[in-house]
Amino acid sequence: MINITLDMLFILATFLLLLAALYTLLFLTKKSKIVRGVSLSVALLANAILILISSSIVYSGTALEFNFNQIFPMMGMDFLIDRLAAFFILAVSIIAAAVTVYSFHYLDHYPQTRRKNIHIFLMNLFVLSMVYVVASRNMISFLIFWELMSVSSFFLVCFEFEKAETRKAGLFYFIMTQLSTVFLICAFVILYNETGSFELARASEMSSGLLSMAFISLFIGFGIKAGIIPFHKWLPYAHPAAPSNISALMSGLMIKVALYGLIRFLLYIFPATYLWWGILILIAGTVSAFLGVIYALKEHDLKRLLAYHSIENVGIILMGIGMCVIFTSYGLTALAMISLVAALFHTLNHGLFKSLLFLTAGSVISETRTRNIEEMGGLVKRMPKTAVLFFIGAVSISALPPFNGFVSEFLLFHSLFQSSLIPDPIVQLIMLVCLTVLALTSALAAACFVKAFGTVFLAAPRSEHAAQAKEASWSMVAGPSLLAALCIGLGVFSFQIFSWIGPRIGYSFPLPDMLPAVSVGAVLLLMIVIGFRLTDSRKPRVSETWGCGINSQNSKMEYTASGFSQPIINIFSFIYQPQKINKRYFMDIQETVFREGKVEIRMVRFFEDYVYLPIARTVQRISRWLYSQQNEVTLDPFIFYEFLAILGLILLVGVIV
Amino acid sequence: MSVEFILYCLMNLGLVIVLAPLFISLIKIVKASAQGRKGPSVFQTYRNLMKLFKKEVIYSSNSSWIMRITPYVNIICMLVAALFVPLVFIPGPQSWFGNVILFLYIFALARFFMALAGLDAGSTFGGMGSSREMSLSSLTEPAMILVFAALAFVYQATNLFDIFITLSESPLMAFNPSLMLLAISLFIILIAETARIPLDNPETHLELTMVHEAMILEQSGRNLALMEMSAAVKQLLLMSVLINIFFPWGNTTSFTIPAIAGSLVLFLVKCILLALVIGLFESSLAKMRLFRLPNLLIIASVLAFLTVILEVFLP
Amino acid sequence: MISDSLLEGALKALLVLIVISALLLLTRKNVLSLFRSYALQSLLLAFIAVVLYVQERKIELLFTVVLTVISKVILIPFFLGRVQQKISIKRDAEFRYIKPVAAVILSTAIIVIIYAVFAPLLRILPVTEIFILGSVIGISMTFMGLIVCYSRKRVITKVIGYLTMENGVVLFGIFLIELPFLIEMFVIMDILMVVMITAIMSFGMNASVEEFHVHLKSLRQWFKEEDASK
Amino acid sequence: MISYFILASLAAIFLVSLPRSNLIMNVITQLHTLIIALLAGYLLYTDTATAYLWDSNLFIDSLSAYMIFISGIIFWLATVFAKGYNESLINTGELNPKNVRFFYIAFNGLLLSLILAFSSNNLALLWIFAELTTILSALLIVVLNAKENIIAAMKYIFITSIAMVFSFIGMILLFSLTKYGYGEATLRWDLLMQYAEDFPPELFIVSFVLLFIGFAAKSGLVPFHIWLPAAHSKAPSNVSAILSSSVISVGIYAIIRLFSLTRPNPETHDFASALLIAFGIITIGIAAFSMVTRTNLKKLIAFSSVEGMGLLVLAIGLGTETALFWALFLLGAHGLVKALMFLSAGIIHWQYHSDRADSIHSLFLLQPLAAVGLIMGGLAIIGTPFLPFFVPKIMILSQLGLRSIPLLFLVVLLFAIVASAFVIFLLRIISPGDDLPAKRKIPFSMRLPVVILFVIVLLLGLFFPDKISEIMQHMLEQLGWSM
Repeated sequence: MINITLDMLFILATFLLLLAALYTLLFLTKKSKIVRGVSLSVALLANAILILISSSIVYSGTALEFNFNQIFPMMGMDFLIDRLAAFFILAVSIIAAAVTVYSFHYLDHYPQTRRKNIHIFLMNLFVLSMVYVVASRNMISFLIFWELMSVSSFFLVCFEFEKAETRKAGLFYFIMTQLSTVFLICAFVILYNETGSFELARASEMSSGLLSMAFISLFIGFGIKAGIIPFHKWLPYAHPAAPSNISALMSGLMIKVALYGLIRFLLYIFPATYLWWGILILIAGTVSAFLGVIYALKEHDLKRLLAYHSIENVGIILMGIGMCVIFTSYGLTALAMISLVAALFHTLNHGLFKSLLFLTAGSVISETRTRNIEEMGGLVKRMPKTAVLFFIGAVSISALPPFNGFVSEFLLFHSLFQSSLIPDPIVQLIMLVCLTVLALTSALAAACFVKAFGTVFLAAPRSEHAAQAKEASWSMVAGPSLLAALCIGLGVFSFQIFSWIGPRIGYSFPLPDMLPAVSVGAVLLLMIVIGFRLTDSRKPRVSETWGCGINSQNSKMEYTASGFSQPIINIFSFIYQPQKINKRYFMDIQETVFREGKVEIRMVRFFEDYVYLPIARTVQRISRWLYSQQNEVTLDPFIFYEFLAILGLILLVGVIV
Repeated sequence: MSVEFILYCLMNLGLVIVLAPLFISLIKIVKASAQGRKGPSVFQTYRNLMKLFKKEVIYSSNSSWIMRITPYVNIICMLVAALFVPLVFIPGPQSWFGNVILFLYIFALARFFMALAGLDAGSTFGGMGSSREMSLSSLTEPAMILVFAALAFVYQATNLFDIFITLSESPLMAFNPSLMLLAISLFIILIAETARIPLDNPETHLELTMVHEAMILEQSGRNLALMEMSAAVKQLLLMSVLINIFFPWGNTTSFTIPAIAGSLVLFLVKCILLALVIGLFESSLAKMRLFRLPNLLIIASVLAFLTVILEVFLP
Repeated sequence: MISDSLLEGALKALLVLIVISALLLLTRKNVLSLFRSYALQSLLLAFIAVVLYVQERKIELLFTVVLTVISKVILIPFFLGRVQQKISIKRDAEFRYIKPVAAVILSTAIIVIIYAVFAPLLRILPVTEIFILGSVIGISMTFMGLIVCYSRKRVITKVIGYLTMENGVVLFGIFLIELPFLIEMFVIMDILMVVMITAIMSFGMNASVEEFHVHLKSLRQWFKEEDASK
Repeated sequence: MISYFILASLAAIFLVSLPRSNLIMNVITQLHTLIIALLAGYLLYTDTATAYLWDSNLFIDSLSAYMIFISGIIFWLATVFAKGYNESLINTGELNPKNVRFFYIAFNGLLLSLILAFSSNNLALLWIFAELTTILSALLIVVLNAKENIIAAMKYIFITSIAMVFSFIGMILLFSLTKYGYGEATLRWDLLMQYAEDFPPELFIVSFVLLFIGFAAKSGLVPFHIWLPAAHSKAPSNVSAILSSSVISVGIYAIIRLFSLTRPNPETHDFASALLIAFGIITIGIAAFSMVTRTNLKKLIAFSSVEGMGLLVLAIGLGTETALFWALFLLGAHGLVKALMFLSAGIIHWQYHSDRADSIHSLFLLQPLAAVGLIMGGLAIIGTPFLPFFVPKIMILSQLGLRSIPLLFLVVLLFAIVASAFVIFLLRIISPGDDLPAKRKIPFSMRLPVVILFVIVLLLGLFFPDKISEIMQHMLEQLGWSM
């Protein structure tokens, strides 16, 4: 009985979400904010229901099944929500709820009514499609909602399509998305060939060659969407171009849905997994994590910086998945489970803090009207609540205790520390290298967020807009606050949560209990503060401090973001490969009269310069060539081709027959 | 939670607070005598701290709550971390404290705040210090993790309590030659983390050399005292980790006054010796250029890695 | 009665003549003489049909003869002549891709290839060797017409090429099998339409496509698209 | 039944050829096309068994009725569109007012010849009517007085006619096969279906290849495709719509029928299937790459038609029941989507007097309906879920996967290129330009067809009634894919 009501409730919730989406379309041209408000409230309600349902499934573990085959007979719309799916739906609905609250006021500063309404429509559709991708039981419906997710997010990215930069980002995103679908379709068809059905169920025995082929396709397909290096390049373009609530959804959720797909196929569909897959995933994850943070450090565009951190964190999650596969292939199921839970928990955590960061960054950007952090500064006084929220996100993403980011990275460290249990020395050493890189990554992430928080919020404002910034409106604080509370809660009470949920899954997790340390710290703090109050009751003085001999400091003298990251860029210059470009223009052909010159120092964008652009140029070149071949005005060449083709065909027939 | 454990906590905290400033002065004395000077008294650091505690706090008008909470966060972090490293008495296996990774990341938390505070006032020196600190620490951290991973490899444990207990049961394990490599790494890390020559110079306020000092340049009064205190505690904690792992004799697991007194004396002796080594090491080197430092830290990582390779291939 | 061998000899001779007429179409530069060659070719086709009628006594062949003579020997050349007068093109001396001599060599090669491909296949059917030869020449003529289509510049010549192809098909058809009268009728009508319309269009274009192109060059805007691609 | 079709068409042609005003000609044509669509729809709905006429030379089975139905609908919409569109063309001087009557005669004549082509029970008749559609379409292209249109029409006529000549050779071969095999020569589809089993495979293959050449050119497969972008981009947009959705379907229709002939004969079948797959993939490939740097909207859409034809031929070539089922569905859906896109392009032409990307900008501001129509069409073509191309594409691809994984990968990659090409173009034309031209009001008659097509495409993707699947199954049965 309880099951029936649950799936009815689930359908109801998603239906509400759809309704919320369609409602805005109905009143497309209405200027009033109420249309969007109603839609968002309904969506919020739907998300709340989804949170309840999915958390109950995560706790109880009883799966939910239903289908829409009556409505869409040819599409095979079967759905199954088991614990894994429910976990992802939980993540989706929590973050979507926060983003929904945030969106109540976020769009206010855009003038175009119709577009804003469409934005809300697409946003709800986007969330809906993510929920259903995860719930899909069958590759067709998986693909349907996957594509729906891609298309809706593509339109959302193109929200400000007047900007050339946005169009470029949209195009990049779209092409990569299409590529991802290419690989997914290939993998699905391989599986279909072997099993004879599109059902997402454990496949029977497959030949190892085909299985590996399917794995590689899936890995690339999901990897593109998840932003694994070297398929990441769309991410730092698309996330900054999109409105911030969408960046939050894309970074917090969409790339996780790709990881969900990877986990689902690896652990639930494939009949077997091989060691080398695990190593491949682990190495890909490590490289992504490291390069992601390295690229983030040089960024001055706040949202692009966050986007690169998404790559980093996806890398970390992948490391967990890779470890899981490695341990499974050695039969160490308990450790495999720990690694998997590390990956899953980090998925949730990253969703929380990354959405939090994107949302607060959105508030900051809409106040300062720039994404360049060098033009911000001093916002901690002007936007205090936003600053605190961003700070919580920054601490969480830097994996510092007692916040949630630390807990999941801890689990990952723990499983990497267990490399001594693996019999193969080579694998052990690989794991140790990955461990080192992971430590390096988290330290660099901390450095990067010191830079980000420091430049954006601290010191004196560096621009007019930053000086006049105001605190964001209530919904833009309330939405992120929910996420911030979860960031702290999931960190401090991680031990308690895991010891509550652990027995239900049948594993225990070696987490350090954060609560005693935190409470000891709190007690000590209280003692120190009280001690100080008792001994010295003077109020601290606020005044001008020493300014290197100059009377009053101005913001030009502050340490800039580029200055901050300079030492790291210097240390890792073998990765950045700074290039000096010297261009000179002359008035005449003999190059005697100098007109103007340009010198710039730029970092080599390795993947763009050596991978993506050459491919794009090749396609373009082929296309141009074909174009010029087909654009003749005269008839003769085409009749000539026809002659050749027909003669060729006849010769072919002669040879074959 | 036993009474023994509560007493352990109080004792560890007390010892750390009392002893930490001592070794700051001790190293200064060693350095001074190496240079042929007389050097300050052993209690000079205590006096400095007392004086600072009495002074008024001044905040820059640019600064925010980050500046105000950083000293407290720092000292709290160090004191909580102090519970993770049994100095003289090991109360038995613990699940609350002692986890190596958490231990390292508590330091990272403190550093995070300190770096932000450096940026908070908007002065050029603070930013420079933060930038250098974060750059260098990003290299120290992997080295530390690697060292502890190697230890986990050797002792099959990730909890400092467990490692210490294993060692106190069979101290001869510390004679493992590959551990020597680890000791060197840990020593380099110790030097790096406590802002000493050749990585940093704690004595001067020179633009070229400042790292740690630059960050706390804007701190004043009792806040500065708290920052100095945290630095001292951190130094002592790292020293005692080094000592207790590589020279584990004397640590007691039984909670009796003679045993504790004995191990305390031994611990003091070992610490003084280590302080001597640190002082001499510092005096024998010149400050390195900033961009040569990564090499030093990479050496530390490589040594730790070598240990693991030795352990993996020659079990 | 005329003996079979005589008929066969006549057929062979006609086939050779038809090939020669096709080669003429490939090489002649004077437009009027192209028309005449085409009319001659069609007439030869009609003769072949007559010979086959004598041999096989099938009434459909006579229909073919009548249709061919009316449409291809009289109507089309006359019509083409009118068009040619209006657009006043006398010569079509430009060749593309292939020069006349090479075209002749290529045509020979094509006859050999077609023979090699089709002869073994056609032997499956119960037909005599001369019929196979006729069919092969028919298909080859289609290709020769195609060569005319792409190697000559003027549209009017291309139309002749297309008509030659059509003749090739008819040749192939009458050697292999006779089509029902109705279909034949329709096909002829169809071809008449095609020829008329293309001829009228080429009239509309006034001259060759190239000259047209030159005219258009002055109107840059039409060709922006092309420029953009370069 | 067929006689009704023919009578209606002849009456329409007759009425149109009498001197009347533009409006009346339009109304007559509308009535004509609607009657055709409704009659065919009725036939489809009632599943009427094959009907014969005129010595069994004409017949209507489900496939014919389906093709006529789709053509009827699109012709009707194109006629509605023509009402406003022709006026605008006359105003801009692109269309000579004297040619309007000529336009309507050719328009009605084209529908008649299409109906006859689809309902001829005889390969030769199909050949003839297919040729007739070429001629009439060429006339519809030259109805605009630009010289470029003449060139385009010439390309169309020459390339397809030349290929059709080879088709004729194939036909004669097939004819002789039946004669020597069964004594009585025939080209009737229904009899050929019975005889095909016993044809000698070698000759059958040759005749299939030769026949295929002609119809491949008719449906615009590479390398016989070049007329298609030229003709479709130069024709008036409503003509492009019918060319792209109905006229090129004649070729595909013939290929389906020919291919189903080869089915009883395994050797021929394998060869034919390999040939079709090869042509399909080459076509998709060339079309995909050609689309990337296109700057002309209608050329882009035309190339996507080429790509669509490639996909259809590929699906037919796979030869499995599933693939053919979805190919048949796709044939109709492709027509509707293409009509939607070309009519939207017509609106754009009306606004900007150009089809070229560098003169089109700020599309959303000026013509939102056209923008939405184009985006919808583009989305449908790239296979977005809940639009009619998605399921067919996946199903066809899964069948291709059974054949060969590398080919599958190649094809999906090419689809990705096609999709990117669309997006590159669409992003270009919605971007803001230097100056904003005045917004031109679109007449209702131009808006209506776009909206109707939009709704049809949307519904077709969302719902797949059992009736449609029943009809498709019926067609498959009649083609010999017995259930």
